[in-house]
Amino acid sequence: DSCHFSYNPISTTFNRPIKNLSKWLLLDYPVSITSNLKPDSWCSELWQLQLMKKELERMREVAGEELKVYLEDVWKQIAFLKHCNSTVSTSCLTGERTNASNFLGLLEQQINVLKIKFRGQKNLDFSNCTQILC
Amino acid sequence: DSCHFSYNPISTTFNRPIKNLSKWLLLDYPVSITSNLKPDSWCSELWQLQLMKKELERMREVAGEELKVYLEDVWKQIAFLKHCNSTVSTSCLTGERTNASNFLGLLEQQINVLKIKFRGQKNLDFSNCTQILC
Amino acid sequence: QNVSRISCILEYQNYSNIIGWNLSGSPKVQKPVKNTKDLQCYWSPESPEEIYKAAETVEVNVFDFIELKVTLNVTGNVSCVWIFNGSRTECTFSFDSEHRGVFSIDIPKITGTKAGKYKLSVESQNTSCTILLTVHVRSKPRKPYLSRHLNNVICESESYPAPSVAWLFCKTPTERCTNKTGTIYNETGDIYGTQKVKHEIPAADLFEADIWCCAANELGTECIKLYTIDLNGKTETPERPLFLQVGEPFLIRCRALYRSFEFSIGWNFFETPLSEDSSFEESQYFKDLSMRRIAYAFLASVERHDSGHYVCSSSAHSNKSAMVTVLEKGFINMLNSTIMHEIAQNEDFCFQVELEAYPSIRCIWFSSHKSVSCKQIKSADGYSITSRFCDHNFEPGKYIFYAENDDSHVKKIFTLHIKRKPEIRMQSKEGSVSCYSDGYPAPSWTWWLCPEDFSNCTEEITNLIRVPETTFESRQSSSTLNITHRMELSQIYCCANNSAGSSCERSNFNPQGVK
Amino acid sequence: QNVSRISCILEYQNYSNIIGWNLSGSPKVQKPVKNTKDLQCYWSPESPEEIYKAAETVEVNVFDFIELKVTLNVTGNVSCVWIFNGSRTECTFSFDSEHRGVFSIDIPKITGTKAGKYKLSVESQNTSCTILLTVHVRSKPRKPYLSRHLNNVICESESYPAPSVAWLFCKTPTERCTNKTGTIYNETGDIYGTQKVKHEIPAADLFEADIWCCAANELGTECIKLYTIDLNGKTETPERPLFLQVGEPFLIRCRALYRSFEFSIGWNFFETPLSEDSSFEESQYFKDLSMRRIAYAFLASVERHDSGHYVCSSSAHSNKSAMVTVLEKGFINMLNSTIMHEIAQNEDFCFQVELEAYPSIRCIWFSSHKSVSCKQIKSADGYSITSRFCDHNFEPGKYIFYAENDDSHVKKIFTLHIKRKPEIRMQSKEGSVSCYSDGYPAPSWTWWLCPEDFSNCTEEITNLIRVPETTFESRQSSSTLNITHRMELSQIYCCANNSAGSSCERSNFNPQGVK
Repeated sequence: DSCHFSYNPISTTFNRPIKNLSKWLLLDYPVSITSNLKPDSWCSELWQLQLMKKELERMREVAGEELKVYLEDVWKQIAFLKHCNSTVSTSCLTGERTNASNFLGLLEQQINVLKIKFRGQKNLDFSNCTQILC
Repeated sequence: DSCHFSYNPISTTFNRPIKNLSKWLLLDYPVSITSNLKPDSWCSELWQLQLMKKELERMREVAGEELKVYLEDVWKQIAFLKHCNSTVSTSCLTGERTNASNFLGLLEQQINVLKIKFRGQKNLDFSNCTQILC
Repeated sequence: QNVSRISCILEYQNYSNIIGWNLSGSPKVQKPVKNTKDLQCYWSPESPEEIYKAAETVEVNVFDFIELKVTLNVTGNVSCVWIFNGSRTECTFSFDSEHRGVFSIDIPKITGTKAGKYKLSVESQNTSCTILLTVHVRSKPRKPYLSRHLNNVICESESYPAPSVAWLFCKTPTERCTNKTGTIYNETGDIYGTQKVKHEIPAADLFEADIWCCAANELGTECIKLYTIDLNGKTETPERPLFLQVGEPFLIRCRALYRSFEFSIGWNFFETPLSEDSSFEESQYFKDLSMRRIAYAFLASVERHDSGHYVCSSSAHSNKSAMVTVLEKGFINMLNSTIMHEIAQNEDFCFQVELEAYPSIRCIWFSSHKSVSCKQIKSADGYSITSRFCDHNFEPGKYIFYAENDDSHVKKIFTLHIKRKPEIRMQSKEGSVSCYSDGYPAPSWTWWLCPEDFSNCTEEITNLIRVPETTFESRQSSSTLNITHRMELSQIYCCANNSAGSSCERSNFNPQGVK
Repeated sequence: QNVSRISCILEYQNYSNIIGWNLSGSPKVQKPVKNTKDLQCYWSPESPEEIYKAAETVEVNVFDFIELKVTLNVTGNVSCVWIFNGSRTECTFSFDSEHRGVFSIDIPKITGTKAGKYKLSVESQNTSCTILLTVHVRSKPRKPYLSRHLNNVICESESYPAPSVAWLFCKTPTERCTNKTGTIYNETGDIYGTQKVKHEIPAADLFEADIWCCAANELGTECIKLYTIDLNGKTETPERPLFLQVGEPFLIRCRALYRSFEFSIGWNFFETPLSEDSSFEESQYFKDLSMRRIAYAFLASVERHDSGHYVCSSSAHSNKSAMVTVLEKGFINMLNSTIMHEIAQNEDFCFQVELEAYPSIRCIWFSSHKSVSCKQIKSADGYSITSRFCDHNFEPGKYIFYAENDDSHVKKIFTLHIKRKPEIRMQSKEGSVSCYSDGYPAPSWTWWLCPEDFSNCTEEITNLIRVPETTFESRQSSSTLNITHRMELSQIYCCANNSAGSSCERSNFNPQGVK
């Protein structure tokens, strides 16, 4: 499972489930996002999105049965990242507390940047992003 | 507006909106409930519910547009407490952090106790509960 | 080796052929037809004495006319008896052409109570044996009962084949109504072979305005509406009556909406509030903190003394009440006077009957040569019923309306006359001339003698008039005039007239008698 | 004071009466009816020279035959001209009984292009004036166009009265389909007086299998289906053709579902992928991480060279293609040979016509005495159409099928004969006996001479046979036999037979000539 994509994994409608979810959340729900990722023009969105995918999976475990469905719809948009299970030395990561509203905003923005990278490309190779640096 | 009721303000279906809301919440959402209320067989549910009503109103402010509707349905079940705007010296209250799931459980249990107090009574007078003691 | 010795036959006549309508109410016009079915009796070895069983169970429709026939080789003096539900009924028997004993029992207009195991025991010189036949009666579901269990409402019906019981929420119960499912229980029915189905739903789910429970199987559907008084609705005067039969459960509700929780409602019977176990309340907060309260009144099994005014009172609405009448037996109230109608040839006319009945009726219109099931137009309360019959296609004659329910039956006779202008046929014989005419009502006759130039005609009086009897076949009436010499030179006219018009005929009477 | 000097009249004949069907396609059988409407012309003071305006606007249905008539007091030599859309057409005028000038213009089968302001200017000795008439043409909405704007799809139609444009999601477009509303824009139409309505919806909302856009007004509804190739569906062979007219927009989509995102689809035209601005893609994650991709192919305005195979290729599905044909003009393809049918008296028979046409047609069946609008059975692709006509109620004669669309019209003639056994009428004259018979096909004749005892009959040959012409009225054919002495003692029989059967007649010819 190399972090190598010869097809565009990002759906053109990824912002809809995110907008839907935000209607159903307590927007001050505390969420932690990593703030000290090493800036890297190629790998930073990939790293950030992998960490956000984990946070979504955690939230899914504590969600009520109806909310779970909407969380899953958002999770599906970045599920393709399971092909790049980057490793990270947790010690170096520092999480920053923020609320659900900012979390979803950042998520949408990161996917958008990745989408632009994919536009027009036949295939994209992120295999050298397997080590999350901070 | 005295905290005096000659009609039963508690609907027989109050547990339904609470159950519904819990399906839509992140159940680890941090909520604070007051833990050091002075035990009082007559007034304690009333005090606790007034404080929980305030917490519900706070949550409603940060809720997404769809979630707001479900929060309002729960709030309506104890909206009658606006007739008894008890005063409290905030200093004495100590909030205890808990999660949304416990909060809803306590809410349902408190309303049930109050409901039993109303059963068969022509009218109930809580006018001497206007001062929340801790 | 005993098999050939016995044969069991079921003969049944479909009630709807006899009485002329089928259970689901669509018009059926057929000659009564006798159907037979071989029940294939066989000797069941495992039993010590001689017991015969039927491989086929008897399955007939409710109200069918059925006859169970068992043919057996018996000799010498024979005694027999049918045992059903512990009661013994004498059995009639005769010998067929091959000297075999034919034992039969007749059950006219069979109902559920007659379903069960029928035992025929026959004693004779050479044998003593028992024949077991089981009878199932198919019918559409009984009208559902609504009852209370804690804070749930149960809808229950019973029938064979088993009914499906559904809660429907709309003005008139059709498949397209929204429905809700609670918990469904199946039990064996009180009546042999039937299935009792209970559909329980929390009262907290029953805040809609119009609530129906319908029980249906392949033979038909029966629905009941949860009787509701709406304190916010416009007052229905007179308040709708509610009929019940002794022993039935009784559940009604009173529904009220108010701008806040600060009101209360409750049921009173003869000014005293219903007791705790006869009433309970459900409430629900609604838009902008308004509250809807629903108070239920419930009696597990009504007695005559439970009849009276049940008043739903409210601290914030004007009271309304329901008039409950508990009956020992069902009834049908109808004026059964005979009515005569006279109509013109193309007049837009229908027979009409109004009646009040409980429980619901089956009815039919008979005319001289056909019987048509009748369409019932039920009023809101379901008791006053109107039925119209329009396709008489102008045939004069007798028309009969027949209605029945489980407890009583009524008949109303109509006679129809079609007003028609008289048409005259003239016949001249030796010395007299006669005019014949039909047309309704029976015409009156006048004869005229007119000279050639019609200057002045004189009326001739004759008393030879025959007025037809009242039977419908021929309404012919006639009048005869004896010709005297005096008349020979003038023209003779006979005229007949009735309320529909008149016509005249000139006699071509020629004194010489040669045309 | 000038008012009485002028009168403006509209005379119009409803096209559907003339051609025999109404726009919504239901059969209409009426004699053509000329309607008139007074346009109430009045002198409009605010204009310097003499200008008359009409208080009533002319509102007619598309294809109506209309005539605008203006009557004016003019004397001396007169010149007049009608000006419409800048072009001048000569105007015909005559003088009515009161010597007033009658200026008229005919517009047969009016279409939207003829709607607008008509100016009649009249010069004569005593006056020079201008009359302004505005004409609106009502018609059902034009067939909607689908086009693309960024990642949105627009459905656009135009008509007077204004159409409502709706996106419908179901197999066949009825009111009960689910619908979605995007943004609706109203603009004035290209054609005078019409309203153009655009309904824009994001392509991200168009993932359903069957998508329709319907434009409707009180005169009728026109729908178009978003042409879709489904790579998961079973292959439709032959692939469905798609006809377009030059200048129309072209939007089709290709829909594919795969178990993950790891596939791609795209449109190729003659092996080259469509350019960025001619195609775009939408995708959506689906249950269990499967993905559905929809690729759109779009051309704002097609030319002839855009015809050809558009192939939707996929890395994970077999390819499928759509055959697009761009036409200059619409067409109707039909074999218009005349067809003759012979049927038996009660044979179950219907005329049937198959044709291919673009754009959609209006059609009608004519028989000798009535015209009935025809029912069209459209194939899935909407181009091949079958029409059947069954209620000929066995009248022999000519039947005509007529169909037209905006660009062409066709006609097909059928003749119907009813096979019937010949029925003979015999006539004997001095020295000869003739037999007449109708029946179809025309019968062949044989004459027999039989002696009293019928021992051996001999055939008589005659050549006096008259075969009917092909007109339908009378199919009578006849044969005559001259009587010679030899025949006098024998019985003479004439027999006529055709494929439907034969019959004979004995001549009661009695040599003495006395019956």
